[in-house]
Amino acid sequence: MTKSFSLSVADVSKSFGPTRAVIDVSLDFRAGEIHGLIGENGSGKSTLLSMIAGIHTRDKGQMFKGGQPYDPVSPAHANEQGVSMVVQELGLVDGLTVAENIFLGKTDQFANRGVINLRKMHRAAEEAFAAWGISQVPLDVFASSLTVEEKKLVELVRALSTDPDVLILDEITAAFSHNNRTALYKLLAKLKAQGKLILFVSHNLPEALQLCDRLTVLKDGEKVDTLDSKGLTEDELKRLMVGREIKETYFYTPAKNENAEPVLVADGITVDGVLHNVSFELRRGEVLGLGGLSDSGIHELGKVLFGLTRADQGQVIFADTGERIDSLRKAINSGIAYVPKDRDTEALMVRATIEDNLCLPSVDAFVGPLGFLSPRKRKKFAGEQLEAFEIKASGIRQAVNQLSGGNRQKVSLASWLSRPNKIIILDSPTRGVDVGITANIYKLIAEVKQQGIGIILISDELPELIGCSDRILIMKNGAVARIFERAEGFSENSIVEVMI
Amino acid sequence: MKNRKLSWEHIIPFAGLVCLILLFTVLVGDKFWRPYNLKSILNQTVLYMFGGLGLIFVIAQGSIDLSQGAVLALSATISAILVNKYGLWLIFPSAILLGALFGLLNGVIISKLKVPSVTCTLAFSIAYRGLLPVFTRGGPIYVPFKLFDLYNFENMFPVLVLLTIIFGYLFEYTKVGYFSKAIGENEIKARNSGVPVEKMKIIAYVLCGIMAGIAGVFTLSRVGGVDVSIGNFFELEVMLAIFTGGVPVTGGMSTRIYRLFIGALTIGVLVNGLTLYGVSAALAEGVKGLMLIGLVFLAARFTAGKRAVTA
Amino acid sequence: MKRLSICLLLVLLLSANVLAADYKIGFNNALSGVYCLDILENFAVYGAEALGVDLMVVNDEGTIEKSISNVENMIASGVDGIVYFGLSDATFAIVAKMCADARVPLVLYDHLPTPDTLAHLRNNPYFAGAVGEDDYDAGYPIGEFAAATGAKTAVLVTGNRGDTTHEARVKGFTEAFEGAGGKVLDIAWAATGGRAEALKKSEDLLVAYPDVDVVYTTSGEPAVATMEVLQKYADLGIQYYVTDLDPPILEGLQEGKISAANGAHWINSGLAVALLHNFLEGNPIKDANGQAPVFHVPIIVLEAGQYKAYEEQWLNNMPFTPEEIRNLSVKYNPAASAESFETLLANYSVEQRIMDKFEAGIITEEDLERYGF
Amino acid sequence: MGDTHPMLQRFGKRRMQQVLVLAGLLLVFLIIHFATNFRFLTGRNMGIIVSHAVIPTFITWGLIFSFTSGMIDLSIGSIVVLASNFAGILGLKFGYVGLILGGLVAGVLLQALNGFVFLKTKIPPWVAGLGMAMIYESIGAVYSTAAVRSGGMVVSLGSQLRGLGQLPFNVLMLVPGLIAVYILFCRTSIGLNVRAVGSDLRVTKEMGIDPNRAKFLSMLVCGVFIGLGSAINQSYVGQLLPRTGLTTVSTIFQPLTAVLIASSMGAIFNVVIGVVIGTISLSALFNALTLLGVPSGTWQEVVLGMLVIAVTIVSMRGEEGVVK
Repeated sequence: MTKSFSLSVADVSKSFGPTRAVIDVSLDFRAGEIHGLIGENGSGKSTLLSMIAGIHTRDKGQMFKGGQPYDPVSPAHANEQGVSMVVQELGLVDGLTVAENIFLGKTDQFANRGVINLRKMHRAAEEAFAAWGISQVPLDVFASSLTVEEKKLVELVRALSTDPDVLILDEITAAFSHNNRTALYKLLAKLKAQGKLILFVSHNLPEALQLCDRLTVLKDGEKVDTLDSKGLTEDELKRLMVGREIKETYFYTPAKNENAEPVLVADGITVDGVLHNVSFELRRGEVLGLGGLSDSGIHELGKVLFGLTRADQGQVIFADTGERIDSLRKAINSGIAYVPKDRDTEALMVRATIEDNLCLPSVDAFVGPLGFLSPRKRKKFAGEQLEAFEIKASGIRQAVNQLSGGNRQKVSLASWLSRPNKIIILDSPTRGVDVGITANIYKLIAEVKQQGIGIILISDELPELIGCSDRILIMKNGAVARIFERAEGFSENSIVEVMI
Repeated sequence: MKNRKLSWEHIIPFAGLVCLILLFTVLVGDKFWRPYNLKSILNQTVLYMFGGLGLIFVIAQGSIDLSQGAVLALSATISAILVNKYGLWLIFPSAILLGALFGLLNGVIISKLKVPSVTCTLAFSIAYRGLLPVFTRGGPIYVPFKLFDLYNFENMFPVLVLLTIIFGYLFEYTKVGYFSKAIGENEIKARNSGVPVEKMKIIAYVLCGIMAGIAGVFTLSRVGGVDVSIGNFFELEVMLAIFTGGVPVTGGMSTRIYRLFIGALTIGVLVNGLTLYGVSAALAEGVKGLMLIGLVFLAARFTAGKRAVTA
Repeated sequence: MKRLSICLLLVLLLSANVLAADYKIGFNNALSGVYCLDILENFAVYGAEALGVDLMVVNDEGTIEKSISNVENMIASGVDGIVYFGLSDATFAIVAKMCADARVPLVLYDHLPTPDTLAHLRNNPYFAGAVGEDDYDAGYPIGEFAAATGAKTAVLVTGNRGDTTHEARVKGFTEAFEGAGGKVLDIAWAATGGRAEALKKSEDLLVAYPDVDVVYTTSGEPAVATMEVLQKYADLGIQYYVTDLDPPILEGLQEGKISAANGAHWINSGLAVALLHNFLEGNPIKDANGQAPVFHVPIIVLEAGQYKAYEEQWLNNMPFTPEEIRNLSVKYNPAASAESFETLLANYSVEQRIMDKFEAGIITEEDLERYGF
Repeated sequence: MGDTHPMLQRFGKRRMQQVLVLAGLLLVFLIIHFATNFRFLTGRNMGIIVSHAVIPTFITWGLIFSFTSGMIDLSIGSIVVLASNFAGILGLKFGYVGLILGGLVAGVLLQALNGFVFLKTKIPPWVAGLGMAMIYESIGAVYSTAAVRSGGMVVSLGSQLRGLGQLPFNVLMLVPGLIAVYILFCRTSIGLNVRAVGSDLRVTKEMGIDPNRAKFLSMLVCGVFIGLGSAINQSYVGQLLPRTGLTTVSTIFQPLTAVLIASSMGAIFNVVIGVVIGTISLSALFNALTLLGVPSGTWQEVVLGMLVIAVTIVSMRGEEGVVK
C-alpha cells in the first residue's frame, strides 16, 4: 500500500440475493487520475462504486482511503470522508427546489438553531455553480421542472459541494449536450490537476479512452484488468469486456425496397413549446432513426406518434387506412406498437409474472366465447415467447423484478413484438442493457424489418442509429434539422454538426 | 399451473380462519357449531361478500371506493320508495340500476376528470348521506313483509353462489378482471398495451355500484326497512374483509376473489365468536384491528421478496 | 312412593330455578358511549339484578345492520328472551319474526312501535309488549310551554337527521309551537359527530338568527354544547329548553341557564326487563283488550329547583327500589299484572317519587327539605 | 433557460389559474355577504368562523407532515379522542399546563406508536391506520365503559380550563402555530427530509437521508400538532365521548379537504398557509350556508361534497400522470 494510492479496495464482494454482483475485486486508485470503469451492464461497476460511495455495504473485503481503513456506512458518511458520487439514474428529488436538492442532508451548515437560512443556502449554491464553471440553473424552481441535462448538472454541483477528494461519476455524460460535455471535461481536468481522484463510468468507449488515464475492465462482477488508456483501442476493450472479439455489433441489412410506399405520415406536428412543425414519412420495412440531444423532442415525438401526447397542430396519418392517429386507441388498432424508454415504470408490470407481462398486449388473441380468457392459451403463448426471445428465467411464473435489466428489456420487447404490428416505435431499446443483449436486440430489429414492418428507432446514441437505420432524422430544438439517407453514407461528424 | 408453489402468502389467511374456528370451538363450545349460529355467521358476512364482489375490481385497480355504503343506502332508500308505489317486482331492477348509476358517476369523475378515488368517493359518500333524509323525510320507510323472506339462508345461498360465479368468472377469466389487475400493477403499461383504462375504471365502479345496490336490497330485507343509519361503515367492513383475506392494498395481479371470502368469514367468525363469548363490542373492535394488522403483516412478510411493499 | 318422588323432583326443579340465575336475557345498547343510551343500559342491569336474571348486553354501535346481527348472536348464545331497542321502527317486524322463529320472547324498550307496526307485532305470540316513551310528547309540552310565555320565534338544535327519536321530538315541538302562533326558524341537525359539531352548528345558527326568542335542544350531547354557546350570547335573553337530563344539563338548570328540561324516561329499560320476566315465568301480561301491552313512560319535566332531588334520587340512587321492581314480576308478586305497571307509571313524577321514597323510609325529612318539599 | 423554459411557462399558467380560483372564492364570499343581509362579513361572525377553524387547522398542520410522506392515516380521529381525554385528565390535575402537556404527550406517543407500526410492519398506512383506529377506539370505549361502571362519565372539564378553546385565545394560538409549522416544514431538516422522502424515496435514500428516520420524526411532529389540537379541542368541547364502530374515521375528511384546497393553491401560497385558508374556507362555508338558510344535515353536506369534487377537478386540470 503505497502512499500514492488515495483509495484502494481489497477483495471486495457483494451479493444481492443469489446474484453475485461483485466478486473479490481489488483495485488501487491514484490521486490525480481519472480512472475509468468499463464493463457490460451487470458487470458490477455501479455496485462497486455504490459501495465506495456508502450507498451499499459490502459483504466482505476491505477498503482504504489515504492508507486508513475506510468504512462508509451511508452516503453522508462517505461525503464526510471526501467521497461523493453522481449516480447513474436520475438523482434529484422532484418535489424540492434546486437549492434544497443541492444541500439535502447537509443543510446544517446553513442552520441557526435548526432553522435553515434560505438566503445563505442560495448564495452558497450560486457560488458553487460559478466556481465549477457549470452553467447556472434557476435555484428556487422545483427540480421537476428541469430537463434531464439540467438535473444532471445540479447533481454534479451537489456532488462537488462537499469538496470531495474522490468524485464518482456514473454515466453522467450520456445526458449532456456537446458544450456541457466540453465544460465537464475541462472541469475534470482541473480537478485532476488539484490532485483529486475521479472515478468515471461510461458506455461511450471513445470518450472513456480519451478522458481517462487508466481503465479498469470488469466482467460478471470480477476484475478483468486495469490498463493504461494510452495506446488502447476500442476493439481491445470490447474484447476484454465480453471475453470475445465483437467487431460487428450491428446487424444492418438493407431495406428490401428502397422506395417502398409510406406506412406512416407525420404532417406538421406541433406541440406547444416542445415540437415545431415536424413532418416526415415512415416507409414499409425500413428503420427510421430519430436522433438528437436529450431535449430535442425525439422522445416527445415518439409519444405523439403513438397517440399518447396530443399534437396541438398537424396530424399523424396511418397510410394503409388514411386514418388520423390522434389517440392511443387508434394507434393500437392500426397496429402501432410502442416500447417506452422508461422500462420499469412504463413498459413493465415489475411485480407481476413474466406470463402476465407477455400476454397483456396480445390479450385479444386468447379470448374465447363468452369472453373467456383461456389460462391455457396464455400459458402456452408465454412459454413460446420466453423461448423465442431467449429470456433467462426460471419460468413464466417468475416475477419480472427478479430478472436482470437486460432480461427485463427482453420481456418488454417480447410483449410488444409478439403481436401483429405494422409499425414499431422503439424508444431507447438498449438503454441500460449490456452488450450481449444489445446485440440481440439489434438482430431482432433487423429481423422485424424483413417482415415489412416500419420501425422508428429513437436513440440518444449515435453509433446505434448509424448502425441500424436506413434513414436518420435528426431533430434540434423540437424541429426536424435534417434527414440523412443511408445512400449518402452516414458520417458521424456531419450528423453531430447538425445535432448541435 | 404446475409450478405455482403453495406459499405462505396463500396459507396465512386460511390459517388465520382455522385458528379462530379452533379457538372459539374451545372457548364457546357447541354453541358455536350449532346450525343456527353457523347460519348467523353467514348471514352476517354475506352482505360484505356481496359488496366485496364489486369492490374487488376497484381494489385490483389500486383504487378505492369509500362511497359503497352511501350508495347502498341511497339506492335502497329510493328503491324502497318505488317499491311501495309500484310493487315489489321493481326492487332488484331499481336498486341495480341506481347502484350502477351512482357507480357510473364515480367512475366518470375519477377516470375522466382525474379526481383521486379517495377524494371523489369520500365526497360522494358525504353528499349521498346528506341526501338520504330528503328521501326518508324523518321517518323509517317500510318494505313489504314479503321481502323479509329474501334474507334467509335458503334463498340467499343460491344468490351468493350465482353472483360469485358471475363475478368470479368476470374477475378471473375475462378481460375485465385481467385488465383491472393490470391497471393495478402498472397503469401506464396497461394503457400502452391497449387496455382501455378509463373504460375499465368506469366498469369497475359500475360493478361496485351494482353490488352495493344488490347488497342494499338484501339489507332492506334483513333490517326490515330504511333507516338513515343503513349501510353505515359498510365500505370499511368490506375493505376489512378484503384486506384481511390478504389482497394486496395496491391491487394488481395477485388479487384473488377467494381471498374476499376468507377475509369476510374471518371477520364474521371473530365478531360472532367474541360476542358469544361475552366480549364487549368495544374490545371486539380492538381485537379486529389487531387481527387486521397481524394478518396483513404476516401475509406481506412472507411475500416481501417477491412483491415490493410500499410503506 | 311414586307420588312422593314426583313431588320431590318438582321441588328440586323449582328450587333449582329459584337458586341459580334462572334466565338469560339479551339486551342491546344502540350506541355505547352516549349518555342517554348508557343510562338505559344501567337501569336494565339494575332491573335484571333485582329480578335475579342474567343480562347479556351487546352494542349495536349505531348501525342498524349490527343490531340485527346482534339479535342473531344473542339467540345463538341461547338467551331466553330479548329486550330490544330499535334504532328504527322498520326493524321491529323483522326482529319479532327472528324471535318467533327461534321461540324467544321479545320486549321492545324506549322506542315504541307505530300503530301499524304494533298491530302487526300483536299477531306474533312471542311479542310480549313494549315499554317506552312517546318522543312526540317530549317536544310537544315544551313547545306549548314556550309559546305560552309569549315567545314568537324558535330555533332547534338536535341530533342526527332521520333519527326517529329526534325527528319526533322536533315534530312535537314544532306542531305545538307553531300551533300557538309561533314560528320555527331553522333546525340544526348535528350528526353523530357529537358535541364539537353541535357547538359549531348552534353557534352558526345563533349568528343567523340573533333575535330568536327560544332555543330547544332535543338531546343531551347537543344540549350541553348549545348551553355553552348560549352563555356567550347571554345578552340576547334567549329562553332555553332541553329534553334529556344529562348531568351538565342539571347543572345548567341549577345555574338558571336552562328554563326547563324534561326526560328521565330511561326507567323503561328496567320495566321492559320486568315485563319479559313475567312472560318467561308463564304470566304473559296483557292489556285491557287481552293484547300484548304497550306502556307509556311519562317524560318528567324538571324545574330548576328540583335539580338536587333528581341528582340524588335518580342518578346517585335509582328511582325505584329492587323491591318495587320485583313487585312487577309474578315470580315475587303473584298479583303482578298490567295494572301494576300502569300504577307505577301513573305515579312517576318527581314529587310522587320523592314522597313515596320518603314514606318507604329511604329518604329523611332533612332530605325533603333540601329538595324543597 | 429562464423565463422561456417551457415548463416555467406552464408553471406561470397554472399560477394564473389559481389566482383566478382565489379571486372566485373571495367573490363568492362577497356575494354571500350581500345575500345574507350583511351578516356574513361582520367582525363577530368572522371571529366565529376563524375560531371554528382552529382545531381542524392544528390537526391538518400535523397531517401535512404525514400526508407529505404519503401516509394517509385513518386513525387520527381516534387519536384526537384519546389525546383530548388524556389532556382533560391531566388538565383537571395540573391546570392549563397539564391540559397542553397531556394533549402533547398523548399525541406524540400515539403517533410514535403509529409510526412504529407503519414503519416496522411495512403495511401500507392506509390499512394499518384503519387497524390502529379500531384499536384506539377500543381503548377509548373501554375507558369510557370503566368510567360509567364506576358511576361517572369520561373526563369532563365542566367550566374549568375552557379558555384555550374560546375566542380570542384559540385564534391567537394560530399565530405561533403558523410560525412553528412553517419553520418546521419549510426551514428545518425534519421538514426538508420528509418532503424529500414524499417526493422521491429512492433518490432521497441515495442522498444519505434515512427515510424511516425522516418519516418517524415527521410522525412525531405530526403528533405534536395533533396533541395541541386535541388540547384545544378538549378545552373547546369540555368532554369528548369515545365511541366504537369506526365512527372516528370520518374525522380525516375535513383535514383531507383542507389539504386539497391548499394544494390547489400551491403555486400562490405555501401549503402551511394554504391549510389555514382551506380550513377557514370550510368553516365559512358551513356558516354561510346556515346564514343562507340551507338546511343542515342534508343539503349542507351535499354542497360540501360537491364543492370538494369541484375544487379537486380544478386543481387536477392538466394532470397527466396516473391518478389512483
